[in-house]
Amino acid sequence: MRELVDKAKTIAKELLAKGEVDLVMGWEKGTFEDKTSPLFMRKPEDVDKLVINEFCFNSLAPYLLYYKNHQGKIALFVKGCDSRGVVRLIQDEQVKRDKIYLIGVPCTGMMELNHEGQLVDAAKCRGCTHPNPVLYDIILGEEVEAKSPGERFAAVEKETGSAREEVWKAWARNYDKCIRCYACQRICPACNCRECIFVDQGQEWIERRVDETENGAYSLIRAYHIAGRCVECGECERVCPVGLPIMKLNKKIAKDIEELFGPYEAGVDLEDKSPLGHFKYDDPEEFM
Amino acid sequence: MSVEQIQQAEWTPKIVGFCCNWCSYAGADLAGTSRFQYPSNIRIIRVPCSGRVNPHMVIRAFQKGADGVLVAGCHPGDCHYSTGNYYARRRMLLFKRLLEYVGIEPERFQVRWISGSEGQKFAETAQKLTEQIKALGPNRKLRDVR
Amino acid sequence: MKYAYYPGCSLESTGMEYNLSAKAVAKHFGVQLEEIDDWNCCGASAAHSTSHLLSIALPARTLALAERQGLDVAVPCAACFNRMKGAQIEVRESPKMRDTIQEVIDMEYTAQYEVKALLDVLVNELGIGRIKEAVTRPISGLKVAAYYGCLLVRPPKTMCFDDPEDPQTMDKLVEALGGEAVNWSYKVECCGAGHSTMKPSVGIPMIKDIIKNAKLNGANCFITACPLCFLNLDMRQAAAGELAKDSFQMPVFYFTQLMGMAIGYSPKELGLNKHFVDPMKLLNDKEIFRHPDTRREKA
Amino acid sequence: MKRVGVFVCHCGSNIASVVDVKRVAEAANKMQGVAFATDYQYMCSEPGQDVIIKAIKEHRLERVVVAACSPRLHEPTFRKTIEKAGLNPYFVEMANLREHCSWVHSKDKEGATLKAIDLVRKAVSKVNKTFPLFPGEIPVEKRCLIIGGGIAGIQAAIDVADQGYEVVILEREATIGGKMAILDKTFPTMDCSACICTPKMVDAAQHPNVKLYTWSELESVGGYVGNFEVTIRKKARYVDLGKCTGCGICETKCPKKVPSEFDFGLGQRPCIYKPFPQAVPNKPVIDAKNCRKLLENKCGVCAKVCPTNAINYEDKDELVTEKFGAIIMATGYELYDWTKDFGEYGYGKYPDVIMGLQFERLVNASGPTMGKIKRPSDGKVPKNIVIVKCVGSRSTEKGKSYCSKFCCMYTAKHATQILEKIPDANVYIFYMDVRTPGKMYDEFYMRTKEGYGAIYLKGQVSKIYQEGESLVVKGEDILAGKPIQVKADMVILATAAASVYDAPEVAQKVGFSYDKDGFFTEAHPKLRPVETNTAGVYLAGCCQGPKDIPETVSQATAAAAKVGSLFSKDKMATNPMISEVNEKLCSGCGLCIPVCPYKAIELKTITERVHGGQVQRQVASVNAGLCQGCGPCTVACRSGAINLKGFTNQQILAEVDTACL
Amino acid sequence: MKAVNHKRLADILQEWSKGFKVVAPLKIDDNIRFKEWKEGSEVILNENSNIPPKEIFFPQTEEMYEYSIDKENVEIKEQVPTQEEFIVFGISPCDLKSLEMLDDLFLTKGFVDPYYKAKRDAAIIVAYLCDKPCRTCFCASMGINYQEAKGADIVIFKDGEELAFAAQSPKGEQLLGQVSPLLEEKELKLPAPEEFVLKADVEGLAEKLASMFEHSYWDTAYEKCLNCGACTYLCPTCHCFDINSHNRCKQGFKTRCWDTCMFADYTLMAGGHNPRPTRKERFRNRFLHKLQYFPERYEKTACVGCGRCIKKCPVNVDITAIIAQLKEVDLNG
Repeated sequence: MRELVDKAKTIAKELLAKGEVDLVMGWEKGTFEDKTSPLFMRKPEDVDKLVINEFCFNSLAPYLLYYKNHQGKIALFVKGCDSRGVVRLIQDEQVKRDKIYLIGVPCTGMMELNHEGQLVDAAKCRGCTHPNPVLYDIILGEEVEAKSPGERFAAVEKETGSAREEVWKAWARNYDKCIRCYACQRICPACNCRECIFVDQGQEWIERRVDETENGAYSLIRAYHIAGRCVECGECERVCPVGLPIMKLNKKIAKDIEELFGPYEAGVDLEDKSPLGHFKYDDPEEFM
Repeated sequence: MSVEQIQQAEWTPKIVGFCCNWCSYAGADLAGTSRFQYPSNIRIIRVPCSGRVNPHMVIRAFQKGADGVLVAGCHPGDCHYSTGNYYARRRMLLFKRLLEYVGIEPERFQVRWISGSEGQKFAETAQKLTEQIKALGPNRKLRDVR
Repeated sequence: MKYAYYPGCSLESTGMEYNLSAKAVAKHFGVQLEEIDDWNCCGASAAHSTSHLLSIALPARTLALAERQGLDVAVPCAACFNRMKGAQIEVRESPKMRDTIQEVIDMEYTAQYEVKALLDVLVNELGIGRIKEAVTRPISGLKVAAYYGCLLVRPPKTMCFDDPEDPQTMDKLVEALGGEAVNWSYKVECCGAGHSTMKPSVGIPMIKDIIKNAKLNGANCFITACPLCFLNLDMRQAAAGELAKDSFQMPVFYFTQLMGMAIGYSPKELGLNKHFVDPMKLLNDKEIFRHPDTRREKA
Repeated sequence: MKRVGVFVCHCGSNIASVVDVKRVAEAANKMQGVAFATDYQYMCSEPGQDVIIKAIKEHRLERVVVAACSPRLHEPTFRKTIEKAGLNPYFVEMANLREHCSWVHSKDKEGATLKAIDLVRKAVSKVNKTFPLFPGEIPVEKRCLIIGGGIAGIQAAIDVADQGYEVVILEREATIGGKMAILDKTFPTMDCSACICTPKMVDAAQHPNVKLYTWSELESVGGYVGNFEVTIRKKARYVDLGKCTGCGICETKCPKKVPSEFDFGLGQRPCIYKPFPQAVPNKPVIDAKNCRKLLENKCGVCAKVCPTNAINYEDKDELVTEKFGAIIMATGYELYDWTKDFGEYGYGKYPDVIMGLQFERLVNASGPTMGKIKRPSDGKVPKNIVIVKCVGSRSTEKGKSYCSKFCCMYTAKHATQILEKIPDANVYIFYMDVRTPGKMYDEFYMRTKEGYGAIYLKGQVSKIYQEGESLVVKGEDILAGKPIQVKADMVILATAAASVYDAPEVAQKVGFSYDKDGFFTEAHPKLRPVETNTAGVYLAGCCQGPKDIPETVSQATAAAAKVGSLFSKDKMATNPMISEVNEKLCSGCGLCIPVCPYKAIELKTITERVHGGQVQRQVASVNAGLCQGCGPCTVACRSGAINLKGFTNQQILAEVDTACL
Repeated sequence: MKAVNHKRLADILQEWSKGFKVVAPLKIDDNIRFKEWKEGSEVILNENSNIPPKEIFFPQTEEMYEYSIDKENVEIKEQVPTQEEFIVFGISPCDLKSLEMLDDLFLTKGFVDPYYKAKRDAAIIVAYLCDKPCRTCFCASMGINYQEAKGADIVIFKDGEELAFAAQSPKGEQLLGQVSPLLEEKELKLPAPEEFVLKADVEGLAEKLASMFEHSYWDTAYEKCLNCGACTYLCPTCHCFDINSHNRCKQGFKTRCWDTCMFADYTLMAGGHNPRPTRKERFRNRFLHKLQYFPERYEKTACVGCGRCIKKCPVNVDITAIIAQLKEVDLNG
C-alpha cells in the first residue's frame, strides 16, 4: 500500500490547490511506526505529512458527521470498509454524496503488533469481503483480491445449546470488563444518532451504572441498533480498550440476516434497503 | 430482592406479555369473557401494535426481573395497521436469535400471533409459557441483582 | 434422449402391438428406451382399492430400480403411468412416506427422477416439428377421435401434462401426421375398464356411448395411449355394436401405431394384424400404404 | 410525582367475587404518588362516575387509574368522566382486573388479588408519565367522490347530494347504471329493472349537487381523510358532450358493427354508440379500437351526418385533479370467467351454454332478441333448458370458495321467466343448496317450484357436451342417488360473482386493504361494515362482497350517512395518540419513513441556532392527518427521537419496570 | 536484603491473604485488572493494568446511599463506608504517584470524601518497581523515578529470578515479618535505569496555558478526537464523577459514577445549556485540567506518564505530542 502514497499526495495537493475541496482527510504517522493518526489537510503543504500504509486503521467516515454543516466539499481517503461506512452515512441521510470526494484506496489489509511484539495481519481484517472501495471518485492503483472472504462469519461460533450456561458466563465476564467509554460507538459509522440513548439518560433507557446488567443491555441493544447497518469494518472491536469481542454480535446478526432474509451486505449498494426497513410476506416464522 | 432471596422465597415466575391492542389484547379479553383459566403469572402490557414493541423493552423486562417475556400480535395479514406485525416479525426473529446466542434460553422470550378470536390460544400460550419458565427456574441472566 | 422404460404387464400380453410400435417409433427418433431390469406390476386398478401403502410401494419398487439406472422413466400404459406418477409425487412430498416406503421396499428411493407418459415423451419432448418432418406417409383421410380415457390426464394436479377436460396432445399429433382430429365429447370419459369383464351390463354401455359419440362427430377411427382403453374399444366393439344396433367398424390405434405407419413402417412391424376390428380395410380405402414402406427399403 | 386517584371496581361480583377489592384499594393507597384510593360496586355506572368526579375535586387528583374491565370496553367512558371533572381526558389509565384477572384466575383468589395489585401499580406508574393530549384539527373538503356509477354509486350519490354536499360520480363506462341496467326483471317482485333503475340514473344526473365523470378512470389518489387529492383520467370520447344532442343519427349511419359488450356479444352495436337506449348521459362515444376513421383514417361517416358537428376525431385523454373530503367505493362486481376453468362444460365452445347475465339480455325486451328467448346458436326457441348453479362458487377446486349469494334467487327468477314465455318448456335446475333468506324470497322460490313447475335436481353437473343439435348434460341426482342425463337445448350457468379484475389495483391506488378474492375489506365485519381501515373511505355494494340490490342500496345509503356525519363539521378532530418527533434528538436518518404504513412521515428541513451560527438540517415530521398511531416508527428510531403519544417509550418502560417488581 | 524466587510469589500472597484481602493486578482473559487475589490467579507485574488502580479507591460505580419513600416520609440509609485493612499489591510507581493526586482531591482543602478515605486509610501498599519502561511510558518527564516508590509500605523489585522485598514503614515491617519464613537474605540490586522513548516537558506550561484559553491552537488540535471516554477512564488521575439515582418505584439508591469531560452530557445543565458544547471545548478541558487547573490548585501536573491514553486512544491522540505543540505555540501569533 505504501507505494500509493505519492499518487495520493499529488491528488490531495491538486484538490486543495484547485480549490475543488477545502478539506482533505487522510492519515499521518502516529506516535510509533505502527500507529497512524487522522490528518486534516487544508493547505497543500499539509499534505506532506500524509501517509498511506498498513497501519491506516481507522475509518475517516465517522468524521463526516462533524462536518454536516460544512459549506465546502470534503475529500477523504477510503479503504474498502471505510467506503462502506460512507455509503452507510449517505443512506442514513447524514452526508450528501455531492458534498464529498472519495479517494479510493485498494487495501491489502492492516497489520498490528501481537503480544509477542511481532507484526501480524490485523484481526479486524479477517473475513474482509470488500478490500476495494465500493464507492469512490478516483482510486489509487489496481484493485486487489480479498484475502479470506470465506471467513466472513468465522467469528460466529456455533450456538451451543447444551453449554448455554457457559456461553452466558463468557458474555457476563465481558460485561464485567466493559467500562462504557463508548469508543465502539464513537468510531462506528452506523452509530450516527445525534444523541446516543446510552449517553442521554434523560430518556430512561439505561442507567449510568457500570455492571453486568447495564453493560449487557448496552452491548445487546447497540448490536441491535446497528443490525442491518453494520458495515463489518471491525473498528468497534479494534478500539475497545478492554478488548471485548464486539464483532461477534455484529457478525452473528449479519449472518442471521443472510439466513433469514437472503443475501445482504450493508453499505455496499446505495440502493439497498435496510433489512429491518422492509419485509416479505413470506418471511420465516421459526419462533412460531 | 436478589435472585437468591427469590429462590428461598416461594418462587413463582414473572412473565411480561406485550399484547397488541387489536388482536392479542382482544384475544386475552376473549379468554376472560370465555372464562378460560390460566396461571396468574403473566402481566399484560397493552401496545397499539406488535410493531410498537422495542427489543430494548424486552431486555428491560429481563433486567428488572422478568423470567419470561411474550410478544403477541395479529396474525400476518391481519394487522390492524396492515403491516406492523411484519416488521415486528423481522425484528423479533433477529433479536430472539441474538438473545439465544449470548446464552439466554429460547423459552424465555417467545413471540406468538394471537387473533382477537383466539381466546383459547391466548390461555394456552400463557399456560404453556408459565410451565416452561417454571421448569427453567428464575432468570439470572441480564438480571439487575441490585 | 434416454429413458428407463417400463412396459408394464399389458404390453407383454394384450397390448404387445403397443410395445412393438412404441419401440419401433422410439428407435426411429433415436429415443433410447432402456427397459427397467426386474420391474414388477404397478398394481393398477386393484392395489389402491385394497391398501394405499401397497399402491405406493409397488410402483415405488420399480421406480427405485429405475433410479439406480439414473434415468427418468417413460411409461406407455396410462394406468401404470397414473400409479407411478402418483407414487413418485407422494414420496417426494412427504418425507414420512419416503421413510416408510424405503423401509417396505428395502431400497433407497428419493423420487428425484421424473416419471413421464410415453405420449408426453414422444410428442411433447420430441416436438411436433420433428414428427412432421419425419412423415413420409401422411395418414390423410383418417378422421381420428383421440381418446385419452380417464387415467392419462387425471388427476390434473399429479399428471399435469395436458388439459384434464379437453386434452390436445394426441389431437396435435394426428394433425401432424396428416390426419384429421375430430372434435368430440368423450375424449376423457371412462371406458368402463375392469367392469366390462366383471359386469358387462355396466361396462358395455359405457363403451357404446364412447364409440357412438365419436361416430356421431364424424370419426372413422380411434387413437389411444392406453392398452386397457384399447382393449375395451377394440375387443368389445362388437358387443357394444349389438347394443347400439350398429356394426360400428371403428378401428382403434395406439398413437405409436399411427406414428409408425406415417413414418413408413409396415403394418406387420406395427402389429396391425393383431387387432379385433380389422384396420386394414379403412387404411386401404384411404390408400395409406400407397407409398412404399420406406423403412424396409432402408433396412 | 402526580397526585393519582385509584378507583377499584367490583363489577358487581364479576371482579369482587375473586379479587379482594378492598385489599387492592388499601394496597393502592400505599403506592407512591397515590393520593386517594377507593372501591365501588359499578364504576361505570352514573353514581360510580360521580365517585370519581367528587374524588378528583376533593383530593385535587391530577391523574386517575380505574381498575375495572378492559380498556377496550370503558376507556372512552372514563375519559369523558374525568373530562367532566376538568382533567385532560387522557389522564386516565385502566387496570384490567376483569378480563385479564378475575375471570381467568377465578380458582386462584390469592394469586388474582396479588396480580390485581400489580396491575394497579403498573397503571399508576404509566399514568404518572402521561402528558396532556389534545386532538388536532384538520379541515374537511365537503365534496364526495363516488367511484363506480352502478346502483350503489347512484344511490349513495343521491343521498349525499340530498344532504347538500357536492358529489362526483366516476364511471369507467360510457353510462352510469352498472349491472342493474343490464337486468331484465328484479326478484322477488318481478318489476322491470330498467323501469326502477333508469329514473334513478336520471335523478342522479340531474341533481344540482351531482357531477358525472363517465368514460373516466381513476388515475391516482393522494392526501388523507378530509383532504384527498384525486386525479381522474377523462378518456377521449371523440364526441363533444356540449354539442351532441344525443339524436342518434350517427349510430344508425355507422357502417361497422361489432359485438355489443352490453349484450355480452349476443347482439351487435355500431362503433359510435350508446351502450343502451336509456344511457345516461344519453350521448354516444366512439369505440377507438374499432372505428375505421381512427384506425385507418377511412369512413368518417358519423362526422358527416352529425347535425351539430359534435364529432372530434382529435379528442385526447384529459387529466383533471380535484379535492375531496371523502371517497365511496362502489366499483361493483363482474361475473367470474368460467370458460378458463370449466372444460367439462366445454370451455365456452358450445354457443348454447350461456351465463345468467347473458340470459338477462336474451329475455329483455330491449335486448338483441326483443325479449324472445331464442338460443344463440340457431335462434330456435329452446324447449329443454338446464340451469346449473354454483358454477365457480363454493368450490375449493375451481373458482371461488364463497357463496355468491344472489344466484339462488335469480336462477329461480330465470326459471319463472322461461316458463312464462315458453309455457311448454322444461326447466331443470341443478343445485347444491337453495339459499333464500330475505323478505318474500323463499315464497318466490316455492312458487317457482310448485307454481311454475321448475324441476330442481340436487346435485352437480359433471359434463356438458354437444350431441347433434342439442346438448347433453350429465349430472347426478343425489336425492334419487343416481346419475342422470338431460338432453337440453340451452344451458344457463349461474356463474360466481367475482371482484372486478382490477379491484386490487384500485384499492392500492386509494390505499386500503382487500381480501384474497379481491373484495374490499371493511374496517370491522360486524360493527363497521361500510367503512374501510383508511379514514374517509367507505364501501357500498358488491365491491365489498356479493349482494343483491336491496342490500346494495341500503349499504349505499349507510355509506352516504357516514359521509354526511364526516361533512357535518368544518374541521375534524384527529386522534392525538400519534407519533411525534423530538427535533432535538432527530438526526434525520429517515429510517422511520419506510416502516410507516400510512406514508405519514417525511423529512423536512429546519433552521436552528447552533452557538452563534444558524444551520439548516433535516428532521422527520409526522402528518397528523395520516398518522394512525401504530408505532413501528418508534422502534425504527434508535435515538428515541420519534415517540408515540399515549404509548411513549417512557410510559411503557415504566410499566415494564413495575410489572417486574 | 529479603528475597524470594519470583516463582514462589504465590506462596507469599497465599500467606498474606490469610490475614488480609489482597488486591493485585491479575490476568483476566487478555486484560489486567486490580482484583482480589485468590489461589491460582495469575499476577502480572511490570505492565500497566488496563484500568488504573484508582478503581480500588474510587470505583467506577460506587453506591452512596439507599432511600425508600412511603407516601410523604422519605427514609435514607447512608452506606457509611467501613473498610478493614487490605493489601494493594504490585502497584507501579506511576500509579502510586497518581494516588497522591487523588488524595489531594478527595482529602485536602477542607473536603474529605468518606468513601475514598475509608479505602485509602485501610490500604497497605506494596509497590513494584518496573523492570524497565514500556514504549508508551514517560513517567520520568513527569518527575517520577520508576525505581523508587515513596509512600509505599513495601517495595518490591526484580533482579534476575529473585524478587527483592524492602519494607518502608512499620506496617510494611510487620507484613514482611509474617512471611519471613519464606524469605531469605540475598544481595540484590536494581537494574541500571533505562532511557525513555517518549518525553514531555511541562516546565512553565501551566503559566503559559493560563493565557491560552482562547488561543487558535484549540481550533484544530481537537479535530481528530472522537470524544470517547477511553483516555479519561483509563487515566489514573482523572477523577470526574456524577451522581445518579436509580429508582425502583418506592425505593432506590444513589450511585456515584465516573464521568468524563469527553461526553456530550458532561456538565450539561438542567436547562439544556452546556458550557462545553462541542468537541473543541471538551478536548481543551481535558488538557487544561491536567496541565493548568490541577497544577494551579495542587502544584502538580495531573499526569503521571503511564501512557495508557496513548496506548488505547482509538485515533492516537498523544498527550506528549500535544504538550510539545503547546510548548511551541507562539502566544503572540
